[in-house]
Amino acid sequence: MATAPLDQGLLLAAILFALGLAGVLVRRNLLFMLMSLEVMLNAAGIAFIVAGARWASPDGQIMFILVLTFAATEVSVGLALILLMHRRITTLDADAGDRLRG
Amino acid sequence: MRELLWLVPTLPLLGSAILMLGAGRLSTRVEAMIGALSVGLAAIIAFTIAAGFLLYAPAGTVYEQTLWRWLDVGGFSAEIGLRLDALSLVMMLVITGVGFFIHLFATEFMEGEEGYGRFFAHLNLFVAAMLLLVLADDFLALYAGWEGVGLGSYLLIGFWWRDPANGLAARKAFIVTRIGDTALLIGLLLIASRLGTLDIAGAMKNASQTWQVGSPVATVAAFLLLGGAVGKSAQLPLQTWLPDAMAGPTPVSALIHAATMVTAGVYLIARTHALFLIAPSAQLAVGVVGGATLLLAGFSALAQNDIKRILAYSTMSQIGYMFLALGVGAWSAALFHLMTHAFFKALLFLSAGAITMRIHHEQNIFKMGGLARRLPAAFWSFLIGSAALAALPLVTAGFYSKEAILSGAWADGTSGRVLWVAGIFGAFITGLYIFRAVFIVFFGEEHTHVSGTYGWRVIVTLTVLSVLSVVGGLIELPPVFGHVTLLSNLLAPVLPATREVTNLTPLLLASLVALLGIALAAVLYWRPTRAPAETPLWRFWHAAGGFDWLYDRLLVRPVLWAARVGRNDVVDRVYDSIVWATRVAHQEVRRTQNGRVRWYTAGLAIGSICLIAIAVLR
Amino acid sequence: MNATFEISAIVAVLATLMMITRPSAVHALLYLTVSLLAAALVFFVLGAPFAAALEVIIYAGAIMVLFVFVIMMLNIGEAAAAFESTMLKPSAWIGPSVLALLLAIELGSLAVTGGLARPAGSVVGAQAVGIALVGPYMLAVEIASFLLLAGLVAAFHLGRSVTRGD
Amino acid sequence: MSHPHTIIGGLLNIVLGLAFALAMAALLTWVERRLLGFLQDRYGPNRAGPFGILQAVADGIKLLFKQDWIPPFADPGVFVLAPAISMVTVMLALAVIPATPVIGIIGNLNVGLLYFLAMGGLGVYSVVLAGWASNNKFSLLGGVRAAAQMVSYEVFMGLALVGVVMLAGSFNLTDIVHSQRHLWYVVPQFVGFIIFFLGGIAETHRLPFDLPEGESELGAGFHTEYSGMKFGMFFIGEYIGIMLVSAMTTVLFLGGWYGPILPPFLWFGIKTGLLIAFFILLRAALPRPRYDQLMSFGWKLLLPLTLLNILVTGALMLAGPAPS
Repeated sequence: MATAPLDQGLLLAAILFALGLAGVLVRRNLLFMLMSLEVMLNAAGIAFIVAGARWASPDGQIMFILVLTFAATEVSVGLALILLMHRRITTLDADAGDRLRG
Repeated sequence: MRELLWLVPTLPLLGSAILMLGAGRLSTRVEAMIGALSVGLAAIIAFTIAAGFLLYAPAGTVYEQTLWRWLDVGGFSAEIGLRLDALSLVMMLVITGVGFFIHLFATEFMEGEEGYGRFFAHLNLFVAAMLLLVLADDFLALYAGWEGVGLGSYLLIGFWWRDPANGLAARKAFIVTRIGDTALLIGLLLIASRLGTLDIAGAMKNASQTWQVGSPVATVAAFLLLGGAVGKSAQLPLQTWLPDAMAGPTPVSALIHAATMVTAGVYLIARTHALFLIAPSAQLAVGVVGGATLLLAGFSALAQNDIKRILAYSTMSQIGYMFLALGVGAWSAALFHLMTHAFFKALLFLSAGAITMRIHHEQNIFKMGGLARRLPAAFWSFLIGSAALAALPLVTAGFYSKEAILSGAWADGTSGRVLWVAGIFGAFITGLYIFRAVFIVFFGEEHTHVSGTYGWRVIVTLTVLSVLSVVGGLIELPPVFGHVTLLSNLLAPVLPATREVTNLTPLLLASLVALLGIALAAVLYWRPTRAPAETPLWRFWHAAGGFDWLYDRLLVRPVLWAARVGRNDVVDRVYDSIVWATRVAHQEVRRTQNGRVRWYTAGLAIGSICLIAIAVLR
Repeated sequence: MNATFEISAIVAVLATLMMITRPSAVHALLYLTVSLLAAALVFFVLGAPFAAALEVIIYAGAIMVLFVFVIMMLNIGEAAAAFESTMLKPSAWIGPSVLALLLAIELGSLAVTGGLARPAGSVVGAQAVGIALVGPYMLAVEIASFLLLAGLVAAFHLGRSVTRGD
Repeated sequence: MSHPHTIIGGLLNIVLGLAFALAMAALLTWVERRLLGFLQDRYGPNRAGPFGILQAVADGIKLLFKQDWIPPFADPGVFVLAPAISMVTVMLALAVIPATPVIGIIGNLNVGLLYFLAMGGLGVYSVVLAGWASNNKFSLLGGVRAAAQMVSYEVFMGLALVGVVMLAGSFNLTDIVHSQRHLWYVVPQFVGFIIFFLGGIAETHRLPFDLPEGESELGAGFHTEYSGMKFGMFFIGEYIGIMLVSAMTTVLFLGGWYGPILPPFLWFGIKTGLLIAFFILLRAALPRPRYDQLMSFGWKLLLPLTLLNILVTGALMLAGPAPS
């Protein structure tokens, strides 16, 4: 295999992370926020894979697998919460759930 | 058998824990069993250990049992351990033995009281703390036991908490002894920091090697320890809590006065005698405190009408004797008197309790009268106890122990002679005030109605203690009566020897004054009529020299006044403005808590951007 | 191989961009899936075939399907999409874009100046990953399993209370 | 970077492989109907051509020339995308099947098995998206069912394969076949075989696990609104899926191309063909379970069984010398 483009890999991770952040900040629908969070997590995963490729060690992929487990847990709990919220206040607007404001 | 030493303090503690946890779930019978048997078992173990100790003394006549390492920081290590030598052996036997009989008595005395289980829980806790105090091999555990005793006394004095006066008495006992405790703590910390160890034996060894005789540090440390001892043992000037402590049930008074609590101070000074030997001024102070207290308390006892208060002042006075003995270097005599005093004072309190429980808890002696015929058991036991207290020559334990103290004082130079005079005078007053009570209570006309009968537990307790009060003195006899020195021999490895006195003069004088006191009491009170007139002198002694009044004016009121005045001072403004600033800041910061997830995310993002910017630009 | 990487990377970025701007949830989700598939290709190019397969199987194949499932249960249709597009006003984009741009520049500059460039290229296969996973990373695996269990219980509990609320 | 010849050869390989697969899928529609006819004691299509073999061609032509219609209430983009996903994923998955050591498109992919599972996972989208895009409650219900069913059974399918991977020590399908030279894995991995096959039925949502379609309760389920060639693509996707699962079962459990006397290609074809016939037989023989029965069967029986299978396999491998 040819040289792996590591710098670009990290750059890709940075751009995807920033895009995910923008998504979280812009969107008010919880579903979209959760998706954007997935983008950010995935970006972190990409960074781990790049790092693993840099040292040709399995550690990067293992960290990615751990990110994956975390994402799976997060999504299942997050989606259950979204379902609950939809039942309770019939909207997915994140700003509608501000009854805990100070 | 010695390996079971840890069980001695643990058993009462366990009993206490069971009683506390099982409160409300156990029957009265079970509670009584647990309460008495935990101490009883501890006593059996203690006596077995003692037998082993006497027959096959361990190497160095000290048995040490390390329980566990408490902390180990940078070269300083504190181990929780028990140390059994002759001194703690005597204390342990007195506490468990006398303590058990008091428990046994209490199971009958407290019958039908509310909080029966609670009473025994606290009683067991009290005994456990006292055992820890005397068995501790380092100052930490000793202090823990010391405070445990304070806690136990607080809980027990305020046992009848529905009456606010009892609660106040409990608080008074706690706070006054707390002053002494603080002094003790400072003293212990001083010793620990200067000598680098908390181990009692090690510290005492170091003390005599490090410090010259009369060195200022040693003197200060000794005075601080004396402060602690004075608080717990109710000596001048911290004696005021003891008479009020009569608010507790009578078995509690017996326990506090005979086996635990007040003897802690005597034990402490005996335990740290090495320190007092290199601080002669502190040792002299011990003697002076003892002498002054015994006179003050004796006069005060003469002016009391409450039977328990008479006994309370007599305790104060007898502890004064022990302090006097410590002050003049009659170490084993102090321990001897501590032991015999435990017997006859427990006997006196319990027989006083036995009287009051039959006459509806009436404690004023002028309302009793003529009870000798009605309550023969209580009469005989009280009489034996009184005789022992008054040191009736030859036949009582108190005579031999008090004689040992007085001859020790006689032998101790000029200052000892002065204290000896005080002691002789005290002995006279002792005979006078206790037989005043005997004559008033048991002779003359009846003023009260007697009801009920005694159970076996009261009778057994009174009998055993009566016998001990008579024969308990035979283990240590002066040279003229055969020169038995069992106790001194036992204590020899621990305490310095007492000077021998072969002169008969002090002995004869002591016997004489005791008899004179009794005789004067008989002359004055054989036919008691009514309560004495309230002359100013009587009032002065009734209030025990007016110390309560003095402290109230000198300490309590100024503090209250300062607190009232200081309620609205300038300093408060500073704190108020801090509060105001916090509130304003809170109002502002609270706007950021708008409950919007995106807002928080943005905050996180800005923060991380700033942090990464630092990393990038650096 | 660099061409594959670059195409995949561009696809990933564009798809993500589309994802965060779509008003329709399903469309956004599809773009996200495309982005993930592109990321899987990137992994493959970087010599991590096992991670690439997991990315597709678990991320695209399971987690995203979960999203679709929830979208279908909530029955988010045209009306929700219309409401969503009213919320996506241009003014709402300014702040987040600035923040994201700043972050991208910072991270990107770190990535570029980090000096990672090195001719790598050895493939780290599934076997190597597996051996490392149940060897030195055993504890991490256990903790991850605890996490999954906790997630399972939490999701189950939350789902239950929904049905009880009906 | 590669030799032009290999590029052309590779492209030819792909085109030929896919054409063959499509032809087989078309043939299968006829085979299924004929077989069902036999099993149900009726004729089936027998008019066009010898034995009605041209019926498949006729059907294909009919589908191609039907009006390309999208319901006005549907989401047009996703509506079109869904059948495409259906076909593309199975055809992509077909690429890793090694029919013989030399026949096959990329049979030597080192994570071939995972690739197959990945494509199976993506195949879920076709059904789910079709159900959602149709904007019809029967379709939606079908889609929801499909999502739950396929995601669940994917789990058991993947776990059932772990035993094989453990024995073979590789994700490479060619290696897996090679390691079955002496003993087919259907023998040591019988439980895995059964569960994999069941999972395969659920993945292709064939009878009796065709609850996403369930024509007696949901109309036609997720493809109610589909017609013309878009429907045809679902159809072809389903038949290629049957072929794929059968071929995969052959590769993983039935020793692939190994067999006496006959050439390897034929052996592979025979084994796969028999499995396909079995698929069709199932359709004729079994009733459809209820949806909750399907789910609890999976989670309460198959999942523990697969885990037990893995445990026992691992224990035996540790206990004795690995049967490589």
